[in-house]
Amino acid sequence: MIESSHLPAGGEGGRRPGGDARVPKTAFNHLVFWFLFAQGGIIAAILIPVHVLIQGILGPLNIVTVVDRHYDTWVSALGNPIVKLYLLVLIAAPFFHFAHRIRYLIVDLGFKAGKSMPAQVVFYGGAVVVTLITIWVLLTTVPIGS
Amino acid sequence: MSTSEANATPREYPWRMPANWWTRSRHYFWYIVREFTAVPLALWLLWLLVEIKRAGDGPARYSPHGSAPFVIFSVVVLLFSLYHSFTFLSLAGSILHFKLLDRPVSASVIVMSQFAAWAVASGVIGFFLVWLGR
Amino acid sequence: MDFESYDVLVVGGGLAGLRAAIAAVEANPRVKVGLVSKVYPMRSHTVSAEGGAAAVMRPEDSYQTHAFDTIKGSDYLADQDVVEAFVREAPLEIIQMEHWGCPWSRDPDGKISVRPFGGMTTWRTCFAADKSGFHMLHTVFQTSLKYPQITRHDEAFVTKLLIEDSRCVGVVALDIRTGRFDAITAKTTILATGGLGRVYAFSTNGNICTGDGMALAYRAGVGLKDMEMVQFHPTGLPFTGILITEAVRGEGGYLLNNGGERFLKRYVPNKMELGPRDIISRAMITEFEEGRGFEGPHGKYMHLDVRHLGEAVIDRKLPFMRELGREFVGIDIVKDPIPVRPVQHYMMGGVDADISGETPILGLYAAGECANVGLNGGNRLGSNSLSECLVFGAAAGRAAAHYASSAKPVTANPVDAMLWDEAHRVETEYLEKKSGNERIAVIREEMQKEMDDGAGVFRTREGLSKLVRNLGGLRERFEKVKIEDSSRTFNTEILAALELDFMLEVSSAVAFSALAREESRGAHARRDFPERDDAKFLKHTLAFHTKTLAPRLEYRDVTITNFKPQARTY
Amino acid sequence: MPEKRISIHATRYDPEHDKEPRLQTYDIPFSDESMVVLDALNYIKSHVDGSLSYRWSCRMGICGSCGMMVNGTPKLTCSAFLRDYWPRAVVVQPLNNFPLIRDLVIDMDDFMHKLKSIKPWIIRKQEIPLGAGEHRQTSDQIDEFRQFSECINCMLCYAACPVYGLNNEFLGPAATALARRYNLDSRDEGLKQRLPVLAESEGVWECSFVGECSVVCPKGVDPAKAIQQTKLDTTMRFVLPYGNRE
Ligand SMILES: Cc1cc2nc3c(=O)[nH]c(=O)nc-3n(C[C@H](O)[C@H](O)[C@H](O)COP(=O)(O)OP(=O)(O)OC[C@H]3O[C@@H](n4cnc5c(N)ncnc54)[C@H](O)[C@@H]3O)c2cc1C
Ligand code: SF4
Ligand code: F3S
Ligand code: FES
Repeated sequence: MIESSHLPAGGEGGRRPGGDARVPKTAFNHLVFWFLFAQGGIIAAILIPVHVLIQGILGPLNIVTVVDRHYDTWVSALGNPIVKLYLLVLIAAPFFHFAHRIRYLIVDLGFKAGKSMPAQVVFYGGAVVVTLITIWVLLTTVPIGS
Repeated sequence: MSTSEANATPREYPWRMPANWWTRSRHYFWYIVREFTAVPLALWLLWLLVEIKRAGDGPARYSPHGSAPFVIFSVVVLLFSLYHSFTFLSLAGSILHFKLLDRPVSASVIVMSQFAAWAVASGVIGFFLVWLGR
Repeated sequence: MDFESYDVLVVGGGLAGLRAAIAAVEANPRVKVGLVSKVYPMRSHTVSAEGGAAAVMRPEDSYQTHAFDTIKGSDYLADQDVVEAFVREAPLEIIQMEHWGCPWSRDPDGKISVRPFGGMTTWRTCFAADKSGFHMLHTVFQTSLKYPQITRHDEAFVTKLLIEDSRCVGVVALDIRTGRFDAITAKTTILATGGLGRVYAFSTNGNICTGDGMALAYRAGVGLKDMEMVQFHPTGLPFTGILITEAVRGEGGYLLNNGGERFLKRYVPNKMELGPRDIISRAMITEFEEGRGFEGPHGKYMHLDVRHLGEAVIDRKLPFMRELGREFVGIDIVKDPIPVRPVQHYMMGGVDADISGETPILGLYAAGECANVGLNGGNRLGSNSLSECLVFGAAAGRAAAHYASSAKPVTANPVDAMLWDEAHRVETEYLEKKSGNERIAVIREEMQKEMDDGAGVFRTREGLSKLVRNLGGLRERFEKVKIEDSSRTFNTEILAALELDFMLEVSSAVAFSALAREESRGAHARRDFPERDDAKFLKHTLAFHTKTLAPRLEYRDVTITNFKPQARTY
Repeated sequence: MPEKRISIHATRYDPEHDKEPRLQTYDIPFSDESMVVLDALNYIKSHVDGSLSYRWSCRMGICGSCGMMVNGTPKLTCSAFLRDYWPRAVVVQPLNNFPLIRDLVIDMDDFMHKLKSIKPWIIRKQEIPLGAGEHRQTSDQIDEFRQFSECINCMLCYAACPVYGLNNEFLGPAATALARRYNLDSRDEGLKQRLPVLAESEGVWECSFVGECSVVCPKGVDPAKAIQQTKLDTTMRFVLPYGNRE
């Protein structure tokens, strides 16, 4: 059997829907997510290990005295607005990093749903919720100056 | 004689990503571990939030968390957080690009300075955590 | 269904073909251009060119000297009007490449750098480190994507030219992926299919350099010009034949024999390592024969030594050479000399075409290595070829676009019949024939060995006569070739068979042309006729296809304008 | 001494006869220390089984056509030495993450379209005429983009990138590296036209910095760096105050 033809179409398109004809648009949501991810990542990288080491291990083992081991010191530290601000950054910023990573991890493990709009709302919305909770906790637990 | 329909590539064997792809190479495995660090780190920060909340319990009922399981958990988190710091700082360092006096700053210098910043920050924070706890 | 056809169809996605396609569109934005290539364009063998492209770029330099160097290099077989036009166009093409983004290496003042090259009296080879061909090819290819008028047919193998009333109206191509035959019709067709290095066993050329375009034109009745002129490059890596660029010598590398001696002082005392390729290759073979070569597992070799240049120069100007040394020989050229030996490299001969690429067949053009426009004569100077692809690729593109705008359209009727015939021929000769017992590779390897032996650096009547006899035998055996692969999808075995068919065709053109030229000129060195014979052979050989293996040979005078033939010494 | 031999397991798939790809084993002489995997395939095709299909041309690591999975890693088979595997067997498979056409031949049309989509040519507001000569460019300016111009389109990076494997709409490493090559070229003014392609949702944001693309790249292109830098630059354009916008 001989199949033959004139002028085969130079197959246009590729695997992206719409092929060569579609008009690309900057995805600002992803741009913002990535920016927050990067900020959170660097903050997590620089700040978290020392907290874990001191507050999670050395303090509980009584190797050193640590601010949160005693009610007095902990409360007086928490009353300081600079400390509050610091803790807000320490806790809130990394959550945008975590949200991003976990969402991508889900996609990597084969769950396409991780890409969907609901997933974006859940994950980054989750980070916003953690931020709000942190603010609330910081403002209500030990009011400034007490 | 037809043109485009005949050109539709038939019978290609499609690529399917196996679900366990990340177990097939060391690099992929460590990449997944890197992404996974987010989970323990997030848990630990949530604990810290709880620790802050506890300050509202009043002097009598205040009891900071210090159980053995918690310490073990922290040790594990520390390993993950160190892995996160090492990978993030070296990767972030290698992509930053600055110019100083019109010469591009080499990636290794940037990475070094990132690690230096980490060391300094850890020192300062560590100092305050301990000093404020006197 | 409308009968669609291109205005200009380019066969070949190398530097010449892509340049032609762009030139056609720029000459007339309304032309529709098709580009057929048996590999994705960026895989074309231009990609491996290393050294650079020659053009007069400096005030100290002149068109006159570039022309003279080229003509002297050609051993006076170049057509001087063509050379003179070429040297004027080349600088513009280099600048055009620059405007398209080619990352040429630069001087401190930001201008395009030049380096010395063999046979050139002054520095005029523009380069992009030592990946010039790679950068140039990717630059034109990527630039070609800008033009919606150009439609590509990647991985389509042209098996035949469609000739109707002695006019070329397109090609028949085998779509490699589907195995379907297509008639791709056009008012004009430009052949830019590159060289034929694969007819030799030891060659710098890639697997795709099988002389297809030459064979296609030859079968369609166009003469093949000066096919005896095959260039051997002095410095190939033994075993693989990977090229070590002439730029290594341009930058100051030494060629040393087994006594550590710069033996070229006995052959080209004034030029030493920067002598022309034909003479240096012969010098090396002579040294080998007189026992002054190194012995290795893959035959005799010489040392090419760049250690004295120092690591900084090597890394800035020859980084790819260091990479090749490390990857393919396991040496660091900063610390070790490079083993090299002469290797088939380039085909001066090719499809007979004039200064604008026109062949004697109406509507058929040729450019690049597959064409012979009369630029290279008996020996091409290194770095003239990339410039040639640009200058004559562009010329052919413009000429074709111009002709296409007035040519009458192609009609469906005879084309359908021709397409059917050709598809049927390939089907019955290869796919459906189950009786054969000859392996393609065996015939190919024998042909390559015969060509190495008979039509190598030095030739003799005995050797060439034996070669033509044996090629005849191989042709007969080829009739009984066996194809194991019965699939239509990406059947590379059929391609190998079609290519071997083409290679046998062009090999015999080489062999017969060489046998008939009873003199030594340029790359054609006859031991039995060691002198140049201007009285009898200051002429182009033209080989025409016949029913038998032996072509009909004709001769045509060389065009001489300002440069009278002199003795060629360096 | 008996002749040294090596086993090659190569993927076979003929869509006209096979439902799915399978491995076929060939036992061939390993006659020369400098043999590469491609030589082994050529030996098989020439002397054992003429129907084995694969792409190759230059045999010098520059045309980019001979990329395959060699023992699970994407490699240029013309520069993968058998001596590095022997006496183990060598498993040669088509590049991961692409549809398979035949045996070891993958369909890379997708990349050809992505390449075109990033407009890989010099874009200028005002072309300068040829007669005006070349644009001046210093070596430092070339060094800005040189690395990204070395891409041979071999597709090893795409084969190594799991993100592309999961979602082939992702623009991917080499195409981004080439976009960056032009964006960083002092002669080019097309950044604004390329940005939307790079920064759309299937553009650079898809990349989660696995980094394997740069590990396997045979030409030191570092596409991972190109992608992350593109993310950073794009973000900075919008995040920083107006002064930084063009
Ligand atoms: C290792 C090496 C180094 C070199 N270095 C230099 C140098 O430094 N300076 C210099 O000036 N020159 C150099 N040359 C020579 C120069 O590179 C070549 O002459 C030139 O690149 C040829 O270009 P081309 O466009 O004619 O052909 P190619 O680049 O070979 O392209 C041929 C095209 O034709 C297509 N084709 C062939 N047959 C068919 C068919 N049947 N159907 C469809 N398509 C077909 C192929 O797919 C390909 O796209 C070098 C050559 C080699 C081998
Ligand atoms: S970036 Fe590297 S691996 Fe990817 S296609 Fe280009 S050369 Fe190949
Ligand atoms: S491997 Fe893929 S995820 Fe990014 S860094 Fe490279 S493109
Ligand atoms: S054959 Fe060209 S890159 Fe391997």
